[in-house]
Amino acid sequence: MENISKEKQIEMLKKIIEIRMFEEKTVQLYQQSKIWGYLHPYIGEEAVAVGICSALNKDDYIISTHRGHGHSIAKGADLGKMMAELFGKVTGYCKGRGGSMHIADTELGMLGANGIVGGGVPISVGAGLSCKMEGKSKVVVCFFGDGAANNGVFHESVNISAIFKLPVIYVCENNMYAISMSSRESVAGNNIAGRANSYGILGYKVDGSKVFEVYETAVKAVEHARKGNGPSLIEAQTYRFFGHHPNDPASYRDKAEVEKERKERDCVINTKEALLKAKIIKQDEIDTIEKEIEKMIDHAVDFAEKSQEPDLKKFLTEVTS
Amino acid sequence: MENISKEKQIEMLKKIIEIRMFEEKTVQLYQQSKIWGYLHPYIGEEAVAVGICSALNKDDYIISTHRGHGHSIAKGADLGKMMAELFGKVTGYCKGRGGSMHIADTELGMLGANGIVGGGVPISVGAGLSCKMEGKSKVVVCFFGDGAANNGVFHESVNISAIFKLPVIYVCENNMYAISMSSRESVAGNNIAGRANSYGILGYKVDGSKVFEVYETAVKAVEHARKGNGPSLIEAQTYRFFGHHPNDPASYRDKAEVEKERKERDCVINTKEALLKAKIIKQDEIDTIEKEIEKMIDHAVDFAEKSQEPDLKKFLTEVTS
Amino acid sequence: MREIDYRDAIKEACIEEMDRDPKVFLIGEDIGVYGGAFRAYSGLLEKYGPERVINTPISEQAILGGAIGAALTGYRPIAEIMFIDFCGLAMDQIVNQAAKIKYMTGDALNVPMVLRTQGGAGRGIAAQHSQSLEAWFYHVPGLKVVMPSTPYDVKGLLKTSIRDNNPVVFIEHKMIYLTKGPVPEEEYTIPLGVADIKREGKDVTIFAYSNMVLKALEAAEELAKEGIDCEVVDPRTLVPLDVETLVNSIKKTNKVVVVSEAAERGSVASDIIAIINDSAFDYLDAPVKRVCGLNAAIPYNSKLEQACIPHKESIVEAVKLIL
Amino acid sequence: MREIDYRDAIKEACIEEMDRDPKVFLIGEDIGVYGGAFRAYSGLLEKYGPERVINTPISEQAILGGAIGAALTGYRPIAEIMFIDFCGLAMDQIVNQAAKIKYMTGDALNVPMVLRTQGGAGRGIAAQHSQSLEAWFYHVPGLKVVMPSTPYDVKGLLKTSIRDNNPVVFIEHKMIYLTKGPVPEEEYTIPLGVADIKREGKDVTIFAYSNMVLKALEAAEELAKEGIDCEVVDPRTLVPLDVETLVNSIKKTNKVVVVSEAAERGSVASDIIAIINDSAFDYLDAPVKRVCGLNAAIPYNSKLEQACIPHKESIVEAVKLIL
Ligand SMILES: Cc1ncc(C[n+]2csc(CCOP(=O)(O)OP(=O)(O)O)c2C)c(N)n1
Ligand SMILES: Cc1ncc(C[n+]2csc(CCOP(=O)(O)OP(=O)(O)O)c2C)c(N)n1
Ligand SMILES: [Mg+2]
Ligand SMILES: [Mg+2]
Repeated sequence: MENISKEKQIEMLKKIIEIRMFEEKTVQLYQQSKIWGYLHPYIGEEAVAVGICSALNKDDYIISTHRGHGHSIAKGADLGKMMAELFGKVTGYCKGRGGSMHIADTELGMLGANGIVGGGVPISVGAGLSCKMEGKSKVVVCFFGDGAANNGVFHESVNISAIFKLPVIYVCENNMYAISMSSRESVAGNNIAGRANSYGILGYKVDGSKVFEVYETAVKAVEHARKGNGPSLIEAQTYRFFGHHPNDPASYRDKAEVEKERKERDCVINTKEALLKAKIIKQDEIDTIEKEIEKMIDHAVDFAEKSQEPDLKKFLTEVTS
Repeated sequence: MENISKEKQIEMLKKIIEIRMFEEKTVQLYQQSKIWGYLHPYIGEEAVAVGICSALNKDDYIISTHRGHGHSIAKGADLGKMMAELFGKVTGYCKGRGGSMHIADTELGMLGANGIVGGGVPISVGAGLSCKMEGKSKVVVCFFGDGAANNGVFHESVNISAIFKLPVIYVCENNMYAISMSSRESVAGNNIAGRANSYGILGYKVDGSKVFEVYETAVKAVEHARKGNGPSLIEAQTYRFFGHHPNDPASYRDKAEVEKERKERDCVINTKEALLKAKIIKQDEIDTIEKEIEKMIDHAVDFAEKSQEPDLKKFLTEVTS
Repeated sequence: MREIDYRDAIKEACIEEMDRDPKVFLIGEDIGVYGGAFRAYSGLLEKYGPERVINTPISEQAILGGAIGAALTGYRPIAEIMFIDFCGLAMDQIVNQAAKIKYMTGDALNVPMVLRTQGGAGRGIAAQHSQSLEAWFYHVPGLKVVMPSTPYDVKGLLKTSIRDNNPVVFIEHKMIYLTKGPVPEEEYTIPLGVADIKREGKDVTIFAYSNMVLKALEAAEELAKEGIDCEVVDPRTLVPLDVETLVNSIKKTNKVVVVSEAAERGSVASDIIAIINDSAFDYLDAPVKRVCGLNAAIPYNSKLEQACIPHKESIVEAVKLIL
Repeated sequence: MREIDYRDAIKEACIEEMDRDPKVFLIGEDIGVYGGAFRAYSGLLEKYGPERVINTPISEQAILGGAIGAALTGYRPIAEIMFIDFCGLAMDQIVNQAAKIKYMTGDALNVPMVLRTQGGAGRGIAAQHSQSLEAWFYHVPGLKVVMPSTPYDVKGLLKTSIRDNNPVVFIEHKMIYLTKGPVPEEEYTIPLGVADIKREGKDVTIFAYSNMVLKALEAAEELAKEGIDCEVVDPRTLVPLDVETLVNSIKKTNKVVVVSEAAERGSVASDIIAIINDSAFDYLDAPVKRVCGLNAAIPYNSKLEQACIPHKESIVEAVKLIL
């Protein structure tokens, strides 16, 4: 934390709050039926996306998951375009065709959220090949969950990235559950970072609620990749504060566990406290930040509400083949 | 080797020779166009199948690969029915419908060769579940190659077998090549047995040209599985003495490497020598064994030659749906 | 007769078969305490324990391998793939293993298993969660394909599928889990390959399956008001297919509309037309009409989504076109 | 004009496109020193080096992901899946990713890639190495499907496919790699969606693609001896499909036989019949005849294998049936 500039620290806090407040808003809108389909909130996991993406350049790539809002926002996504997409509006990132699970943007270097668990993981191989061929030291971050870590795509992709020394940072967000399946019961050996050994690459385990810890690890992994030394695997231990989606009461989880996690490992609270304690920020500055973000989100909602629905005729001529 | 009864040692030598001579014959018949399609000789790798299968009971299961003749024979297959299958005759294991890549037999506990690399690996999960549910301490051996070890199915299957502690012994025949792809270049980390760590299971590396070493490792892994302690992974280091198939000159391999392997790690020669040296067998007894096996194989060919072609009408009523 | 919903009918079928035969078991993702993504299995973990309700990691290939291997060695697994879309990850196990093992081993082995899954659009979950991919399985020799539209059919056909000695792909539809219908208390089964005439009529035959049966019935209702009398033929199983019932209906009506939610190109609907061409060409007074999904990836926005799949209105329109 | 074989025509297309555009590269199994399972790439590793001829482990999903990710970021990969049968392992990447990315992201991204593979029976390599699975891809919106039958077509269409901005599934046939045909020295391309009349005739239209074009031409030859004049229409690309050329041919002949090697049920041939039903019903003097593979897993034994796929004889017979 000491090595990180104050501005950067504040920047990260801001992003964490931005994601948290965006997600809280989307859940609220979902319950009001303004958003429909599937919505997978990132609440509780914000420090992972922010810590990782803060170590990236604008032209680096990220590959996301079904729980992807945080990744997009951390990489710099426009909240209006995101919200408009969730509203199914033509001004959204995907012109209303994708919704929550398919947000993508070339300019952001965001190669797509994905409705298929692990679906983006093999794509990291191609993005990595491309970065390597281009020779401009770009890197790729590939996010995936503990559940995805048990899918065959993980193995194939990390193996190939390792043999070709591709500049890919595999970031496993181990939030301890894949819907109702606990990672303790689904990940044999219960050590995802340790799986890096299988491929002769570096593996890191970090507390995903500590944004600066995540960031510092990401910096190392990114540097390693930029230098042409190949992929690495970061397991960020985190927690999904609520259900898999807004309608999931998550009654399969132990209440005490949930409470403990929410109390002790809330990255919004903890990051604020850390910055306050280090006197990098004052409480009233935080208040101002929160107000500004609230305004941004209100604007985003307003933009989404006022945007046009996609034109059916145009859609039909564009998509049918 | 000392702990293995003399009879068992001789039995293993016999099986090794049986496989070698069977395979040499099939290559010859292939070149004479009596066998067609794909044929993947097991020459050079015999000690793996024999060492492993010698640790099994008749009612244990094996799951095989495209290079499966050795597995079947080691598990006790009838040479006549095998040869007839290669001839496409109705008396073959698959009534002439499968050929080399699809030999299977319930009575043998042989759950099938496979034309898909890694195709049988997930099937080990089901056979393992079945053994566990039945509760009769049966085990499953799942053979696969170094090439298959890079496929996603390996990861999914070993992970699930590990979490459910299924009685499956994963046997990777690392013959250093997957067609033209060297395992040094394709297996990141170049340590397949080491991948066991990822799943918290036991991993063994054995010299696959030493049948007793393979056997002793198999005995341990099988016992572990029978006791309900779950799967293990054995990497048997072996070598494909010839091309991927009879028409492959394998010119992608280094000549010196090939010569060295054939000279130093021929399990037929080495097992004979070991038994001669330990005075468990005499040269003339070996000669007798070889003559007998030659006769068996001649009978098998004769049986195959004389067998009927499948009846087209019967086939059509049986297979179309 | 009592009425229960489609979802509970599935559960009842599983319970009856699991009670009847200790070799039947369930395997899939989130089928334990969670009871399955659509909750068809709620309570079954408590009832049968984790040995028979096997909750797995997200490993579609190993789930199906888990079913196949168990089937090869004497069990009768029901494997669940949560969305038919996810079969893309496991087609090798379904097609190159399950479907072929019996045939390519010359009956040395067989694979008595059910792959339960669900498809279809309508919930705003976009291109990777809304497909109708039955055509893939329909095309593969060695697979049976069952697509029931009512609680009665789903129960009777699931029981039969579990008892079948070959792999059955059992495809439900995400929009009908909560529809209710009469299901007797007494045990019954429905043979595979027998269509059901869901409504009799004499003017036009509407051939539809899965959720489209419900749309076809709505359309028939509406057309009846205008004096057009439709017969709705629900094949219930696509493989084996009851061609006879369809042909008999066409003999009567001389006109037929074939409905499928799937993308039109290469759909099962097209194949039905080819079959009609082979078996009922001479009875036709008009070309057969297809009513299918658009050749488009299903979008998120509800209006766009609805525009991609057939409705009562599109069926009504098609019927009128060939009258 | 010089004659070269189908295999060399593929190689020439790759060389010309790789020379023209540094963003084009090759990825797949055994495509390095080995030159690909059917040796279409022999010499290319030496020519372009391992950065552009990327030899991979046996990881079908990562091969296609390797193509998709590179395509998303500015490259034009040609990914090879050694046998179409192995696509079962990677349908998710093809169907849920490559085919849909452009559409579900509202054009935010696009995927200019070619998936090269080969299918078909005839070599005694049984059920898992002999399938004709084009119907799977044909059914999926967002994929183009190309199936050339001659050296000329394979070269011109592969070049166009590489330049296409969307994913193209390019399916060759294992029995025709060594067939020779005229291929000009000068550069040329062939647009997707334009059929080629491989033989003109006035009595019957035979619609056939891939290896079946060769069988259809043999059949036409034989029928010509009996005074029956067949027109052989080769669509060359299944998606997009040149319906117009087919319909025009039917307008002339009023009779059509549709040939496909694939298992009949749910085949592309069935869909062609549905299309004819929609677009040419009134020009038909007889029901369309399908000549397809049996609904069976392809067996090893050569006689059985041959019995499972169409031949000159079966096409001749079908033509005579509708005359
Ligand atoms: C291939 C596939 N299988 C199953 C699903 C259904 N599903 C959606 S999210 C999810 C859990 C994913 O768990 P994880 O990877 O840990 O991510 P998390 O939801 O915890 O962020 C599942 C099973 C899917 N979308 N794709
Ligand atoms: C899924 C799949 N990909 C590719 C192939 C083509 N192929 C057949 S054997 C083989 C090499 C297999 O290597 P390995 O697993 O090491 O077994 P070995 O041949 O060395 O015994 C390949 C690539 C296949 N049959 N299946
Ligand atoms: Mg998770
Ligand atoms: Mg090998």
